[in-house]
Amino acid sequence: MTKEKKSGTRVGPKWGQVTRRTFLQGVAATSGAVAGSSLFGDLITLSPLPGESPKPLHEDWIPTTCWIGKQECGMLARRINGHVVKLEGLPAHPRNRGTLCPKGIAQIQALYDPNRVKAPLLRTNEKGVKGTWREISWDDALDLVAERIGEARDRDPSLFVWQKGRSKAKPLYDKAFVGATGALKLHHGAFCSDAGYRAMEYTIGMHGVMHPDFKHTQYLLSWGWNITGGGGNKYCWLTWAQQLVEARQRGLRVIDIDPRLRSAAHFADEWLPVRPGTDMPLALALCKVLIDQDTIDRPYLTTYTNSSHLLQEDGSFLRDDEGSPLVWDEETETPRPFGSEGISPALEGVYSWDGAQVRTVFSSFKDHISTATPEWAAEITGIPANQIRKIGRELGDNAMIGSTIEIEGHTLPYRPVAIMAYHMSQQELGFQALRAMTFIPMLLGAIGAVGGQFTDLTWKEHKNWKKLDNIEITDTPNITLKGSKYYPINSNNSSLVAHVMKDPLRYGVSGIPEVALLHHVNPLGSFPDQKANREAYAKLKFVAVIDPWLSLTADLYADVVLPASTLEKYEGPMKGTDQYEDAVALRIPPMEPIFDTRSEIEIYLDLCERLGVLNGEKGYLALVNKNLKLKPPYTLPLDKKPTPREIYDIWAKGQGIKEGVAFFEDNGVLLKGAVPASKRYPMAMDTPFGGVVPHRLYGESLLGYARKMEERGAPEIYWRDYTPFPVWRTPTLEGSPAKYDLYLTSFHKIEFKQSRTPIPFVRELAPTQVLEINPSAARARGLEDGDRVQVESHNAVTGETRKIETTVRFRESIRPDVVAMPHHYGEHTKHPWVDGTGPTPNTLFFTGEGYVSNTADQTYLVKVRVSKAPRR
Amino acid sequence: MNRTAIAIWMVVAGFSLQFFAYFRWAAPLGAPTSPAFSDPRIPYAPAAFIFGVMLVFLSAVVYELQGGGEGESDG
Amino acid sequence: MARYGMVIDLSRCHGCRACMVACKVENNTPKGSFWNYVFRFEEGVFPETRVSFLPRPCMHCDNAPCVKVCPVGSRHKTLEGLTLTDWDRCIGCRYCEVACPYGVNCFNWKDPKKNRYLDWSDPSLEGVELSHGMPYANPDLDLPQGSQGRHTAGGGRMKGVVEKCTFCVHRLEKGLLPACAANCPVGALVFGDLDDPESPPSQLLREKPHFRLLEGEGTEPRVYYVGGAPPTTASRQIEAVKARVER
Amino acid sequence: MNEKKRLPFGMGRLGTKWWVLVGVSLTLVTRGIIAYSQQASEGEVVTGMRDIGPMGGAAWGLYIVFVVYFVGISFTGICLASLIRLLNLKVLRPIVRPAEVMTVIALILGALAILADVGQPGRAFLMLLKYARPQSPFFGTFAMVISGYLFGSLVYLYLHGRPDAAVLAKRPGLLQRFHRWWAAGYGDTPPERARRVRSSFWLSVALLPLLITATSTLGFVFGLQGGRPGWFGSLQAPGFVVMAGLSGVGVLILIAAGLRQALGEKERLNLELFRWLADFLLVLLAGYLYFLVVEWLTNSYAAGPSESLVSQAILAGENAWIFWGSVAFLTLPAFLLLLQRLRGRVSLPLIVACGVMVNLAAIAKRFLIVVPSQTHGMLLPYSTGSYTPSLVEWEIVIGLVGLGGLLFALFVKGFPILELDRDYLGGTK
Repeated sequence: MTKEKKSGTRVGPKWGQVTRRTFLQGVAATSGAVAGSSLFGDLITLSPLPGESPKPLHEDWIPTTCWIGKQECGMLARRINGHVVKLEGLPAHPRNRGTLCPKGIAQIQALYDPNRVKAPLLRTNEKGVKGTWREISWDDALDLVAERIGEARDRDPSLFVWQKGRSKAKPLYDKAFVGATGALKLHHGAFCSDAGYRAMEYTIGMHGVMHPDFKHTQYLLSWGWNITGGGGNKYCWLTWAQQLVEARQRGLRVIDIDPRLRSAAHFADEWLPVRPGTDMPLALALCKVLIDQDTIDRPYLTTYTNSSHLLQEDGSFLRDDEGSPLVWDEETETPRPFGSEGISPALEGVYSWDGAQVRTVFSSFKDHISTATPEWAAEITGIPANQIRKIGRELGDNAMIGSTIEIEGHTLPYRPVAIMAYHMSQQELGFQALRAMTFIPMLLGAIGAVGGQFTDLTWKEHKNWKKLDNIEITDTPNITLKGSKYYPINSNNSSLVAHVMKDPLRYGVSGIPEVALLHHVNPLGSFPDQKANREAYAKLKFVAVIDPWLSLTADLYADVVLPASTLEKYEGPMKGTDQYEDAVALRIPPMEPIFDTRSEIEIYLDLCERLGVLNGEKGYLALVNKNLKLKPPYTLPLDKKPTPREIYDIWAKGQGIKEGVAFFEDNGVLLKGAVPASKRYPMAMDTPFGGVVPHRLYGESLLGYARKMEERGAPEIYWRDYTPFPVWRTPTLEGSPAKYDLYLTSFHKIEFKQSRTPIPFVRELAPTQVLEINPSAARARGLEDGDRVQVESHNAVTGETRKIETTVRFRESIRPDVVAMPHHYGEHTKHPWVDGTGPTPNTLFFTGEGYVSNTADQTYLVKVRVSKAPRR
Repeated sequence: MNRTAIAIWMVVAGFSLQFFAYFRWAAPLGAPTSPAFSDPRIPYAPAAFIFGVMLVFLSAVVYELQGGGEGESDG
Repeated sequence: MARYGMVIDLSRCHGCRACMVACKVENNTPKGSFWNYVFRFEEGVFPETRVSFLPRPCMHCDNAPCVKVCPVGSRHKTLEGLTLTDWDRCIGCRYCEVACPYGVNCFNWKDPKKNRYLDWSDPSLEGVELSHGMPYANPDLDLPQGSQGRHTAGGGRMKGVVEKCTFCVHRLEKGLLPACAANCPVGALVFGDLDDPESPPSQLLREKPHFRLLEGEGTEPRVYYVGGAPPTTASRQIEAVKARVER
Repeated sequence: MNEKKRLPFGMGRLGTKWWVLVGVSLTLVTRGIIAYSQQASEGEVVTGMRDIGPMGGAAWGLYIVFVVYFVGISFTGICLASLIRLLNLKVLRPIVRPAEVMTVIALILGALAILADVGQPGRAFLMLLKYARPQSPFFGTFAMVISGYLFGSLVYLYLHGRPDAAVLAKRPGLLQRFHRWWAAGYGDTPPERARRVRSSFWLSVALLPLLITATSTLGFVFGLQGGRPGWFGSLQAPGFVVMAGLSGVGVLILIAAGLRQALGEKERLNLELFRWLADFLLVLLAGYLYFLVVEWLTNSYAAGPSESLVSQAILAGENAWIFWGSVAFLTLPAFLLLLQRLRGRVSLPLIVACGVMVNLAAIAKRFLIVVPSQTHGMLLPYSTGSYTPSLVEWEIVIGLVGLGGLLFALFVKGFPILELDRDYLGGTK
């Protein structure tokens, strides 16, 4: 790509007529002409020495895709003589439109970082302590890894576990490699927003967490959403920020609900400093306010949710002989199957049928929340009752229930109110809290409405919508405990994995993996409960790590480290949509790798080849064909190992791009135009909501889970939160002794969010770990800003305590009963910008019963006490 | 020329040099709105100013040392 | 002739500090040296608190105290309204630095080659040509700039001279926006010709009430702020960066 | 007489005490040179200074403090010398030459302190001669203080030394050529004497306003900076002048006392002379204390918030000990000297102690002028800065003091440090 293609950043008329210049080489020019630079400093100047001809510099621009974050922004790499000197935003890319976040720009240092793993490493000391390493050849390393994986697989494929942090080419890794090897797959899900994902999948059938329709939303509850500090659902940061700003300029009102004023901080009109872990009562109280003031969308509730379903005394739906749930038809005064033509279902009511009393789900919900008054919630959440009422009133007013708007010829419901939430599901009642929060836009009829509640980027039924409704409980779960009687719903990487590894029999798990391949994942650093993780990973007999840097996990437990490339590789394909405009992009290597590193695709191709699973109908290449949806004639030949570039060339041609991968090498991104209303707004679709109807206000199957779990002998602690409506109970952590008088929560910073990399530029911006504390709380403990403190956490179930030391940082914008610590410190080793930057809060968090949700998702909340650090 | 005349001439010349160097030859005074304020109008104007200061003081030396006493100045 | 200036829309700024990093890469400034600094502020007492952000590039004052005090005319105003440092002339007296009320000047306390972010002289980087001690040096910075052809672009040039924001003079010459403004993800930094009433910054100034920092100092900054209020003594800085130079 | 055969005032004779002085000075100078070479090779990262702003430092530190201090001392030296000659103050006559020498040496030290401070010392000479801008208050420092004023003082010293040089030029010995060069044919004839008196008068007339201008310029370096709370103000320049007087008289007292002790010159450097110096000190102290009160009143009455932060740091913050220490070292001498005056006594140790105290106070005050306005005087809400001089800075500054001692010691052995009596060597003439 030539630099003329770079546009959109020009200023008025030029003052100098400089077109293409021959640059003086900096090194030659400065060092060459400097005379007497010793004692009195450098004595000027830049003119080249006589006889020294200035070297011409060759400049070009390579489009590519950001590697560091999760949202894959388009980038342009400026190269001089083949080396990248700057990364800028790709103007055409819908997600970032010519701009980059601080991490995006900073990742240039990763390309040259001499602290990376520069060649395959073989451990030479025992595991569990800081590693000593010997560099070995790629062939030796791959042979060894393949041999150990193969040996385990031959005995039992589930002895081989593949674990990823964040990977960027799912079809080639998660699907093809895992498929070809039959590995047990683990990922970071339980430590992410998975409880929220499950709640959304179960409640409205979409994968994602709540976000608004920024082009139209007028009133936003920013609920634990970390826009200015950390990002959000779907995008790591930048796209949401751009859309929020435009919406604010348009007049969007933002209410921030968070124990610590960060989420949308600068952009919030009002702050509700909620007590951590009490979001569910707040949501239920808001639901009650909405129902009491009668600002509810009855047609939506009746037609598109199970609110009108009739409930029997035992909590199950009244069904006909075919098993279809029944509703009360007010015309005929009889129960009729939901969705029948020509009936008028009752939303509310208690009826007698067949000698028994039935009532609608909605009536039942009203009863369920009859005690959830704003006063009740105020007591629990710390938000004044009148403020809850006010927010409820504003929600009702702004929802404009009944109004419609014309978009692309479709007349669509217009409900410009929404909730933005992300990692706030990381609490013990996270799954049910998210369900309760979803009820708010459901009552308002805002789900999928213009300006209303969105979850995924498209309205496509997620497989869990049906799957979660089919209660299947196995007595022989694997280490993820998925389908077990303890955590039947989980993301196939429960946060219990470490505990199960330590004591598999306790959970009825018969065997644990022996060989692990860790792909860009650092459980010891970035997952809570470092202690449990250490014990678990110590049990693995062989660990191979794919990572550009030496993570804490690798340093302590890897036998072999395979150095991965960062930006300098082909990878993809990546979605480029910003909700409103669609695009697809590839990652293009902007320069040759400097170190002896390889792209993951190359590593997997080589491993599969050595394992004998590359070729053949069920081999890796066949699975790549399948997962990339490659159709003849554009399919990979199954008998030949391709290069990554060849894979993407065939893929691109299959997409109808005749230049193949060269198109992306020239342009970086393929624009697909605006997302049509018929795809974007579910009510504009042929079958509204893509057929995902009815949305589940009532979780009949949740009750089913509870019953089956109890039947199989699981103690109440496991099934008590499987309730059809969200039920508030005091969280387990409140059982810690009174001296643990503060809540510790953690947060992300824009400098590191989802990057996990030791990049100096951003490390300099946020250098060390701190404990944020309200000054009043600090002074009550005799602490001043900058003091060293000891933070001690307590496990209310086991009584275990853990301690770290860090530095106090005053923040007025945090509840006085809450302290907070950022993540991304102390997670890597062997890097001058990471060593000594402080402990990760993951040391203080617990996992296991009481500290995970009923879906086995991690809680980032624990009671702690804070005191002056003991003098050394 | 007599010593007084020379001395006075040097003082006058020195002060004039200072004056011109300061106000006319060096970078202009006033709100610096253009690159012109960063460069002397005559190269080495500051050196001329310093020379002017020296000239004034040197006049005293010349005044005293100007030949005519009983010894030759071998300074 | 264009006379450049910047308008910063505080109602858009997220305090993400991408501009600071964009500046660092573009201008090759050494460790600890921030030509553009984004304040993160907190005001008030719980629960009545407010968080705000304030990017602070060089103000490129029209009545610049730094230009006035520079003993050798290294710090100068250009006809385009820029306040620049000629690093070929600077003697390193740091008078500009003490005269500036905005704290924008950065002195090279040590040899920039020895003040880079990582040890780029590592043998594993053998194949990479280093310029100014770094592998991603911007070659434009060594070129003389502007009608006067002075060496004013870039940072980390040499030990013992003062450097600061140049509004990316080398990019302006190519008709490009300063790196910070070109990158700002939310369009908070609006740059252009303030003499041209149709330029984006001029339009913004017409549309919104604006202020300049430390207006009372009479420095006549060419950087304007809209969509917010100037910091007060009640503004507490939070999340300060690590701007450190060590031996 | 034996006396007559030997050079006066210990010239040419290198005694133990002298060697001790030179040895100590040389040690300090050597350490200073080592420290400076460290700074030259590593950069000023070896100092405690850092950027104002996000870096939270002070861009000017001990070097500038001592530039101001040295220039202040030199001011007093030449000022006193001129006044004594102009007003023909007989009692003080013996300290005229020490004062002149002190001026020249202090100026050299001041110039070196500036060189220690700038980041590109090699460039500084060339760039200043080529480009120096009158608008910069530094122009005064560079062009007037260092070059003009140093040159003027040298001329002054030179011309006033000629009669003595002429006398000594007649004596054979190692230094004869030097003295002959200095004398430049001076014959002490009546016309020469007349010219001497005339040029001396005009030189003094020319020097005095230059001195005040030059020292004030140094005040302007700070006083014209509106952007640094605590600096801007019209009292800055006169304050500098008075403080300069204090420190200069203080050093002169020490020199005079030292010479009296070392040379045994109890008659020439008699107690009456010290009484005069003590009176000078007292008057200047009264003046300075007045300034101090005015400054403090103004600040506490109607200071802006940023000004308050700076005065807060000075009066009660981390710099408070320096401030209150300096106040003590100003009021205590004032009190002691006043008491002594009222009782009509002259105590040399007391006066010397006062000289030491006012000098420490002067350095401390300069520090308080230079530093807190940078570390605490930021008008934007940066985090509070801090500055602690590093060992290198102290070594360089103390090395400069040592160099001053060394130069003085060398001068004393090469030229009469006290003016010769008219009839000195008269017999041989």
